[in-house]
Amino acid sequence: MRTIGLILVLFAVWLLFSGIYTPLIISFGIVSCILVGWLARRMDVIDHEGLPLQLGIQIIVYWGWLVLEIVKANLDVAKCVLFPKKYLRPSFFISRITQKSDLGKVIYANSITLTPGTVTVDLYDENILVHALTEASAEGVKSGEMDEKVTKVMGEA
Amino acid sequence: MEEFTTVFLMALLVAGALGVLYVRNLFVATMLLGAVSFLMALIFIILDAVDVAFTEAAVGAGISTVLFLGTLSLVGADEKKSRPKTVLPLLVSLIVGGTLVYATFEMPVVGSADNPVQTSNLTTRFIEQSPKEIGVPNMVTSVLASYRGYDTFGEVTVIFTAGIAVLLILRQLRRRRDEQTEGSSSAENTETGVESGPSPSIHDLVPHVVSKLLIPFVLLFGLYVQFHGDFGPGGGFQAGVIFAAGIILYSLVFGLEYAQKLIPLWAVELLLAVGVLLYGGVGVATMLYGGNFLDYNWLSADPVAGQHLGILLVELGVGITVTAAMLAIFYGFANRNEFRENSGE
Amino acid sequence: MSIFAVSAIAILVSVALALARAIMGPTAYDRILALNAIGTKTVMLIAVVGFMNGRPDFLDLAIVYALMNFIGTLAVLKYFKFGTLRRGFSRSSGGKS
Amino acid sequence: MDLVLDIATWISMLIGCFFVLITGYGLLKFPDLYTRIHAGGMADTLASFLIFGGLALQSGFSLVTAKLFFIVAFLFLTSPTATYALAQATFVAGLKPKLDGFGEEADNTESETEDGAKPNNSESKSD
Repeated sequence: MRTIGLILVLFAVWLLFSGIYTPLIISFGIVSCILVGWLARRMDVIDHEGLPLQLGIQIIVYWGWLVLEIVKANLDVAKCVLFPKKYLRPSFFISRITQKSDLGKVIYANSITLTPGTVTVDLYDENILVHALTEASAEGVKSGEMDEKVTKVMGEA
Repeated sequence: MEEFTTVFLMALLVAGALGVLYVRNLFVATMLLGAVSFLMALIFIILDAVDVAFTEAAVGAGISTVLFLGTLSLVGADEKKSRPKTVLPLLVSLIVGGTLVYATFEMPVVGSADNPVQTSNLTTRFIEQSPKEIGVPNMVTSVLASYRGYDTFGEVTVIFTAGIAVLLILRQLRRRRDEQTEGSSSAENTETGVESGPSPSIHDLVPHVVSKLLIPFVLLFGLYVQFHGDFGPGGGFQAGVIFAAGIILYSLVFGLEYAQKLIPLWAVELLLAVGVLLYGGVGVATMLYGGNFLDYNWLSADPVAGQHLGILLVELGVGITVTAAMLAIFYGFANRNEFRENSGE
Repeated sequence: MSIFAVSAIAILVSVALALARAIMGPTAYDRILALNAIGTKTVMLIAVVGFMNGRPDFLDLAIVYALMNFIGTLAVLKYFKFGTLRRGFSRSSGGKS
Repeated sequence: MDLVLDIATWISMLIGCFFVLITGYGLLKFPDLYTRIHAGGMADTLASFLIFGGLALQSGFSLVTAKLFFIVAFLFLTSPTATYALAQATFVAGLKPKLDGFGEEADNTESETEDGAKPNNSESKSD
């Protein structure tokens, strides 16, 4: 089932990329998509992680929020780079994560890394090791807002 | 503006190259070479040589870094103490370099109208006739695959030979390794099985999950480049490398044994030959139809359609061979490395 | 002077700074980081140059760069971590024993 | 309309350039690897977003926009992954960060991390 879903997604991507809609090229596209779908099936990369369609629209809402966070955090780091003496307060800390699935953990870890000022250094079991650039960015992770949001997106709240 | 960018990039290139020379650790040198390759491709882009830049990006910056690393894990990353430097090599390189620099003064200005490249009959002929004769928008492809089909056939043969050579040299070791580890590793593999899927280690969850998401799209992109070589930058060489890169990514993240189960070595060997045979077969077919070797006009009643078909098949052959050769070399080195590890234990 | 030219210069300067870090080191990880940063900036530069020359089909190239950058970085790190390219990140066969 | 688009492109890309420059500067200036990772990661997020956004404004609605979007999505997926792999490898290699942060709390967590990382570290060595 998911293989067919993947092939459809791949074909949509092909159409967006190609821009040339002659029968020949489109049939090549179909063949390519099926070939890739078959290979992906053999690779066993198609599952709820490899093709996370179940996240649906919520993940997009989450991304919107994430972009806002990224903008804020970028300004923070920019200040840090320009005036390191004043702002730079690197720290290491461990935070608990509440997501149960691997995918949720990965989304959370990558969100932390994407937000400048905090970088996920290690992710194991229910713990996440974070390196933060400033106190403010460390607080941002510790407050657990992002953690909650990811859990909600994953439907594990 | 363009001159400034080129000069700036050239300066960076020289800096990077000097860095490669002075760094003692070969591993670091490999990485710097990767950076140099990125810069080199940027220069190609600014000179508007898109297809070359494409190749440089795919081969120079991507695959060769991986292959170098495979070699390094074999031989170690520390440069041997070099012999006391002699004056002669320096002298020779200075003289040769100086001559080359002197020669550039005689070179025509890039892009000027009286440049021999601009005024040559061949150039005008290609530019004016190739859309009519071949009907492929990307002129690089039509020159590469049709006008200079022989050359490209030679290139493919070189790649084929390289793949075969690597396989032949490393095969002996591979066989011994198989006998050695038959009991332990392969039994375990069948136990885990591809179907059940590799379970990610807790620490490497992030690359694992993200790669799972990306690999199908990487493979699709490779095929996209393959089939759109007629229209934009790209073609068999680049597509083969990108497709192989997708498989290598899979191998890097999941482990070599899974990649080898996906595309076993015998399939790689087969594909290696199939690509060259496809290319040569097109040539033979044109001869059977009554034309010259690789004269695609004869493939179809309409010469342009024939050219199109010929180029398509030839590019496909190139792509298959390049993919197989890259995989063969990667498998060879990664496997051999394992062999050394086992014998060391 | 178009905005594309301005950004191209800015990115170039940034690439130069990153290259300095790549040559200086001190640790290998610094170099990997710098290399990765150079790759990302190159992707941007290609896109910008493509628009500057009015040929957006350069974007295919940018994608290849991003891809190769990712694979290269993973391969380097893997080599560093395990000393071999053979084993997967997952270490599934034998890691459990 | 075109003017508005052009101005938006200018603003977006200029800010993007500013962040790109900051990234390069930060890569050189920051004291240790862990802090440099932050600087390096910046180019991948806001700067790429702004620059590609600016380009997308210029391209109008076409397949080019789709490709730009794909590049940004690709960067958003791969760059934190590469960063994570880098940070993790650094950590496993045992590179000590320079901390002048939260006093005793930092010391606490550091010893805690060592406890957490040691066994796993040895595990990866043993197989």
